[in-house]
Amino acid sequence: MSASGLKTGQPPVEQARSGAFKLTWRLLLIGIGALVLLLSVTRFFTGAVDLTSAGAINAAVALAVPIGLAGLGGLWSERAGVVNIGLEGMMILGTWAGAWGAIQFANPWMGVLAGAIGGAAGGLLHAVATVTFGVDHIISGVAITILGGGITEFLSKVTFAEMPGGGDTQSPPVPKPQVVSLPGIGEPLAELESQRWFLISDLAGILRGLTTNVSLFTILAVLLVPLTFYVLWRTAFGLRLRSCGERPVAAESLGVNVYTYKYAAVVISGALAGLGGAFLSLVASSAYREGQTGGRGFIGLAAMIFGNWRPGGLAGGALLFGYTDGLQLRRGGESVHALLLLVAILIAAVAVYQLVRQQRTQAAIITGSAAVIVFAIFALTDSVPGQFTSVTPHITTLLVLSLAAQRLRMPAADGLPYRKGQAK
Amino acid sequence: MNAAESSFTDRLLGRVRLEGLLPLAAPLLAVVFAGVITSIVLLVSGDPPLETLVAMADYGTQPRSIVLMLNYATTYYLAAIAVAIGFRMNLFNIGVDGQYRLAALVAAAVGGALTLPAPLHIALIILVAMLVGAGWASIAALLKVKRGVSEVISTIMLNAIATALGAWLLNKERLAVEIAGSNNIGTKPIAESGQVPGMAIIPGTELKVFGLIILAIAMGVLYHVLLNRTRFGFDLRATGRSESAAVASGVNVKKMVLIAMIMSGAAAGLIGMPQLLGSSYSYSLDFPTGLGFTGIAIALLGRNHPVGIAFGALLWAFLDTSSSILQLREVSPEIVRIMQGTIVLSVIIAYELVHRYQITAGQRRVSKELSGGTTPPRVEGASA
Amino acid sequence: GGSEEPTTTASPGDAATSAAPGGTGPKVGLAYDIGGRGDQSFNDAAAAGLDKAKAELGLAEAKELEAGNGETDAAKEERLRLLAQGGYNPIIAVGFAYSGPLKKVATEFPEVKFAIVDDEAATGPNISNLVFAEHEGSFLVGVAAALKSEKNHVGFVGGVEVPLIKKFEAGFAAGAKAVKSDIKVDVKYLTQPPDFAGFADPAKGKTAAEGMFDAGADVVYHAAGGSGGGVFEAAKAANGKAIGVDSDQAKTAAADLQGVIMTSMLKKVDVAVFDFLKNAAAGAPKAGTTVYDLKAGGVDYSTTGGQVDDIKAKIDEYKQKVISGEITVPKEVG
Amino acid sequence: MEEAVISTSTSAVELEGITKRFPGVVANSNVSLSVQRGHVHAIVGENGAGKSTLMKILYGMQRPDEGEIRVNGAPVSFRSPSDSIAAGIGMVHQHFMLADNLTVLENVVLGSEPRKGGIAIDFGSARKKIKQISDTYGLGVDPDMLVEDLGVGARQRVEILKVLYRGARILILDEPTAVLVPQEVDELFGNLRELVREGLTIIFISHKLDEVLSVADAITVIRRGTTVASVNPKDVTARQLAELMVGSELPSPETRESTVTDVVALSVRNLSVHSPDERCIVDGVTFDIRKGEVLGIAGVEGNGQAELVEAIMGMRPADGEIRLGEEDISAWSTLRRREAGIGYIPEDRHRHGLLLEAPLWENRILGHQTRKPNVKGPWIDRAGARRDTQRIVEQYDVRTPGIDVDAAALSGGNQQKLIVGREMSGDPVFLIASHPTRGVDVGAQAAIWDHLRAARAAGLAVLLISADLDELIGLSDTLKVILRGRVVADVDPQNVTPEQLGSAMTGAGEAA
Ligand SMILES: Nc1ncnc2c1ncn2[C@@H]1O[C@H](COP(=O)(O)OP(=O)(O)OP(=O)(O)O)[C@@H](O)[C@H]1O
Ligand SMILES: Nc1ncnc2c1ncn2[C@@H]1O[C@H](COP(=O)(O)OP(=O)(O)OP(=O)(O)O)[C@@H](O)[C@H]1O
Ligand SMILES: [Mg+2]
Ligand SMILES: [Mg+2]
Repeated sequence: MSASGLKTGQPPVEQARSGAFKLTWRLLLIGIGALVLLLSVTRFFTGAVDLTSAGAINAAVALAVPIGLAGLGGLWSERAGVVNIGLEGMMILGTWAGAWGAIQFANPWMGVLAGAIGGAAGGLLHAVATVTFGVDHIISGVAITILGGGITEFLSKVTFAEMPGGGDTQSPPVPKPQVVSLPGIGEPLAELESQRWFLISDLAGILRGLTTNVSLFTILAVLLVPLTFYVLWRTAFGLRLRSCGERPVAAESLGVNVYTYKYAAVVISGALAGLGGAFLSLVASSAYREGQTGGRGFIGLAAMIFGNWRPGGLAGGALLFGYTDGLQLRRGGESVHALLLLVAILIAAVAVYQLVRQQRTQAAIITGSAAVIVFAIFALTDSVPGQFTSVTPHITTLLVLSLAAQRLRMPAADGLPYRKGQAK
Repeated sequence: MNAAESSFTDRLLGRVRLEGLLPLAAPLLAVVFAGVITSIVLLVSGDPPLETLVAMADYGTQPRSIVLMLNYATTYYLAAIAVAIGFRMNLFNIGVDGQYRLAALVAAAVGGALTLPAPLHIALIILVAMLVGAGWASIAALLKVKRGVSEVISTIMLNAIATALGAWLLNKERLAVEIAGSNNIGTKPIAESGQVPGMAIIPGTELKVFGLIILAIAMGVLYHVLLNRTRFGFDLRATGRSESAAVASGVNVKKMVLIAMIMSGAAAGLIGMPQLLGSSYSYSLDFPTGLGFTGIAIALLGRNHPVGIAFGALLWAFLDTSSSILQLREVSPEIVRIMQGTIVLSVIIAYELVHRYQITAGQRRVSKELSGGTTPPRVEGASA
Repeated sequence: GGSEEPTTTASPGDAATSAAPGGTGPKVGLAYDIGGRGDQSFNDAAAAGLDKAKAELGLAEAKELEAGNGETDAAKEERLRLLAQGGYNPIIAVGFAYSGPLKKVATEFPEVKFAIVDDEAATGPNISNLVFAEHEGSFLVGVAAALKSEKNHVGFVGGVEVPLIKKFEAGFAAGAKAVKSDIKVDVKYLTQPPDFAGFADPAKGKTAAEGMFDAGADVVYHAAGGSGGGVFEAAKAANGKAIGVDSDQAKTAAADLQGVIMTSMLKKVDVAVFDFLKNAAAGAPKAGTTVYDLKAGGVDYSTTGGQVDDIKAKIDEYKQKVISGEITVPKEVG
Repeated sequence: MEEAVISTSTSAVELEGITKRFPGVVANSNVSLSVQRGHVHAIVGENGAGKSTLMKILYGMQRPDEGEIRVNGAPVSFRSPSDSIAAGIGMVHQHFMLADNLTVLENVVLGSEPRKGGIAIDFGSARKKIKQISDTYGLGVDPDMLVEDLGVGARQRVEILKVLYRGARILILDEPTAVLVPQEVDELFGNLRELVREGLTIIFISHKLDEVLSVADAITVIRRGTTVASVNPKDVTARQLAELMVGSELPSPETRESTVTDVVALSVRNLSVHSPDERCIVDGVTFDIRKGEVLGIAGVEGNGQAELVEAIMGMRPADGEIRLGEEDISAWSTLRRREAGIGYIPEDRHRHGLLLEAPLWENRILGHQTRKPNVKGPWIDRAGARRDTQRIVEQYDVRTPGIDVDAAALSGGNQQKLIVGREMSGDPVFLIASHPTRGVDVGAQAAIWDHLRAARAAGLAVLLISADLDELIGLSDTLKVILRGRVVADVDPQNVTPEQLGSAMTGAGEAA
């Protein structure tokens, strides 16, 4: 039999896969290169050395990790169709459990483990509420955030208060995971960095920031990003998990037990958020401190959406946030003021792109004038008021998102209730 | 079944459809369930469950506590309505928090700066608050419509930015004045003419209920009418239920997003008003915070339904007011928080359980009709 | 008084559970601000004062309540009212947030003695205001910092940018400049109100301090509550010096960090609370403002660890000048 | 064990006394059914008769309240589809069970992934196996495409591939032909026969009775949830079958005398639609529809019909001119177009036609938010809308427990009737009817056709798009064939056979 009927029947849409923007390694490297160049240009002209200093980069990573881990947590559960706004609560559980485990067993890695378990417990609760009882995902998340706070306060009272150097709201100092450096290159790089040469010194600073005094926990966290990608996109487990977030009924019709996978996803999600919390109490600071998450769980959620529900993207979002947060905390007035110039250049570039590539004259004019305004502000002021430097990361995030108009694609069945046997 | 009655219960309990006594069963079961779970928590923490719960109930029913609850609930209700407007079309406005804080600050400053005849003065302050709230929300709305930025991110970020902006404004060079001998700092107190007197409607206490509880009630009615009785409301709900269907039916979704978000923001602007015009008369460092977050929980607790939200707000208010009495009874503050969390969870779970029961009940009813030898109801329906 | 009111569940009977030493002294009520006992900051200092009183004055009972996050004045009012009705007298409110509520409740219960820490705005015949000259204390540690700084560059990390903390900054900067007029003073606030996370985020504190040390500062003073731990860590890593706040942190901080704390600005809330309770027990608490300044010894600097022994003489010189009024320390950042 | 069973019995599937209740509905009551191994067994019945439910029960997706299932003679109890899959049963669902955002490959292998080293998916071998199956049965499926980019026909083939991939011995096909053109249908039946020859058993649901008669070895008729007859295709006619099903006689789409006037109701001048990535989906289409005329558009699914319709509705940007009567409406909003009297029966009722979680009477308002009897000024007129919904339910014989049930609870056929009723009630001057009778039983089909004819006689202009060529040929006054977004042929419905039309649609006809 000839299949001609069917072959010609293939509608045109099927011939060319819609030319959606594909991120290749090459593009990625070019992007990073351009960014570094931009930074070093700005550094060069403004003299804001902190933009590319080893310290800033090191701080950036340290501040990005907890956000990134929370984001990964969000990714896991939302990929399985469960919205997780309880990340903050699970993170809080992680801060306590991390510190407690490390102290109890006098071993930081037991702390890491405990942190994961603590968060996972929160995740389990969320799974019971949303998957088994079909409760609205968001309210369950809110409740878990309240609970997480209360439970940790209670636990720290009954544990840390008794310990020497501890208190109701604070643990004694914890044993920290080991810190490592790439041997032999720290000194020479520091030397280079201090030369303040264009580009070279900047690269040296960035490299040194990434290779010296890095906690093993940080390395673990970074590895979790590719690992997540591999598991979710390359394994059978991951495919089934994602299918539960895209079309649970289809999964069900092929014998996949949707409940099981949703449970697994949400528990793992909690564990990751818990790791984020543990990082705060074990690495970012060396003790549990009540309220030390400071809303990072929500920022993690934002980072995940920023990354369009993909590991790489959310890592980028977390890094952007961590870097700008580091800058503003370290030498806000100066660095953030310098960033204004960078922003001006960036917007100007967009304007040119709009004009040349897209022939969108009107848009180009608007963007262009925006660039001019920003530059004017930069030129006319010599520092940014403290109140505003503190929100540099937030403003930057918004700026990036609005410049790069993105086609968000959340899992199709994200947040929708699912019941077995309700197939239509 | 009687259409009117069914649609009423339907509205009362959101999408849960219940016949007969079941509507009562839901809240009842919720209370019992919550009680049991909470008792467990208390046992674990070594507090006497029964006495503690009795004390809570006892305290919660005293005139003074009732006034406090009503005042809390007034604020919470407004917050939840603001959030619910967004939810009804799948917009998740986490930014209510920033919107109301900024709105209250600016409104307080304006209200303190000038004096007008009473009704005008109040009206102006409220108007300013709504405008500021709407304006701040419109940033997120525009970002979504023009640039496709998820409102979840943008509002999270805008909350932080509102904090910074507020801190910058709340400064002696700008909107704030020094409060003599205090480490606090706030806007110039609003004159008599701009204050809304409380109402002594609860006998047995000299404490007064916020005059603006009226505003909250009005907002509830407005919300209900607007969404369920008007064309605009229909379009909004349709968009929420199925964007594609709404588009095909001629709804301009982008416009709806814009309007809904701005309305949500305007409503958010009102959140601070009862407190500002009824109690503090000035926006200062100790102005209540985090109400947006509470609003999200309460809106969903009430299933985005005006009556449901009222119950949710009262429950939440009850839990908050009972915190002090519990501490006085040696229940530590963190246990109080744990109780709040568990109660919220158990209430919604109880609702789901009743919902499930209702489904099986429906199936049993059908099977009875079947054994009764009548033709399947589906056919009756067609001819009815 | 309210204690006879039968309706309330807060009648002394029920509440007696926590009976401390069960002495003959007064029944004391303490209302904390957010954080409460154990916040390793001024709430804790107040608690310390209370504990001392328990031990030495034989209080009949002490009841401690703490504020909830982002609560309203009404809630604070109710807290105080419940205490008053519960027959607690005297009652101490910790933190300026209680100003308005305390004034209200104090008029409702004229026979009950009230005290409020950090606030002068709430006045009344039965209200004692216990306030501190944080700027003066900070001035001294500013002096110490300048004297110890080799790079002529010091830093200040504030938890949240509120007027109270700015008093610390103002005094510190003034002190440093008094010694070296050309000294560089870096200033960073971790968060902005009403986001009070800045008092509990060591990670932020650490990053901010690291930034200052990297920029060339060698002494950093913090008024950042729980975030201070991060500042100490940064100091240790950069082998610089740090200055503690409120209590003598060279004693309370983690053992491995105590070495970097050259001194601490002492704000003796505990003393103030104890004094008040003592007078109250004696039946004569002083209504109106009591300023705990350098003169009164309400603020001071610590010498634990002996790191400032070499400059002690100089510091005390300035101390005298401030006490004598020869130097008036600015309350506000100039 | 299978061997042992085979010796004892020749029936692949036996269902006995199956009863299934849903809230407010008895989908199946005491249904019995026996399917011989190696047969193509057809199940026919009106919408909501309970066919899909019965099959979902056999497939383990829903558990029967009562009754027994025997596969190859052995009693089974399926807790989930994985059990039935293990028992060699596969099902192609009526509503596609595909995740749009996953690739064909991912959709196919889901649940039975070939592994590499225990955890990783072996994409290589999966791809090979899919290609091989696709080639053997001429399914022409590309494993690496995103499902969302596939047309309905292709999705249908992916569904079949899913089943074959799992090596099912018993195939359930729930309305597989609803969306296919004759060539595709023949192709499919060719495949089926092939499979039967290989010893597979096929259970097959359809509303197209001639199809059923041509392919089935045995037919079971279901009515209101119970089996009313089991017949042999050799000794029944389509007409008799229809009577068994719905008690009415087999309708024919034949239009009587032409009612075409010379007043142009809608004129479209070189209308073009481009996809976001600049591909031309609709390419310079031009036509006029006069009052009383039905213009049929024939074409294989996915050749631009959907986009053409959405362009006319103002739901997607397009170049070219659209005139409604005298007015140029090219720049108008969808709402304004609807108000001007354009009715719209969408192709995908669940995406564009209904609010599934809203009660019927609110669905009555949808698309007519600005018109009587639904609204008074800015206010919703509940009473009016409810009254009119009741009217539609009766007039169009929508089988429902009442007008307060959610649209989702209606069987698709009944959902369709509601939509048709609604769009007709807007007394439109111009109606777009995309697949107006897809998935609708013969009874309802007749009713819908009658309504269309009546409206046409009253001067309504209709743009008819359908995959059912009899319907197209029968109803249309003029026929245009669309291929890759271009109108490639005008055909005279009076003298064209479905087969000719079919080949024209697939391009093969261009030569002829
Ligand atoms: N999951 C469900 N929940 C509630 N009711 C259901 C469910 N599935 C089916 N029904 C109801 O059961 C009845 C039978 O549905 P079914 O899908 O079996 O009909 P059908 O014969 O497939 O109709 P069609 O010819 O339109 O496909 C319908 O009235 C439908 O409303
Ligand atoms: N969970 C449910 N609750 C209520 N009704 C349901 C549910 N699941 C399915 N239904 C309805 O039962 C009907 C039977 O399902 P089925 O998959 O057979 O669709 P259908 O009736 O054949 O519709 P169509 O003709 O559009 O394909 C569906 O139309 C659906 O609307
Ligand atoms: Mg069906
Ligand atoms: Mg159907």
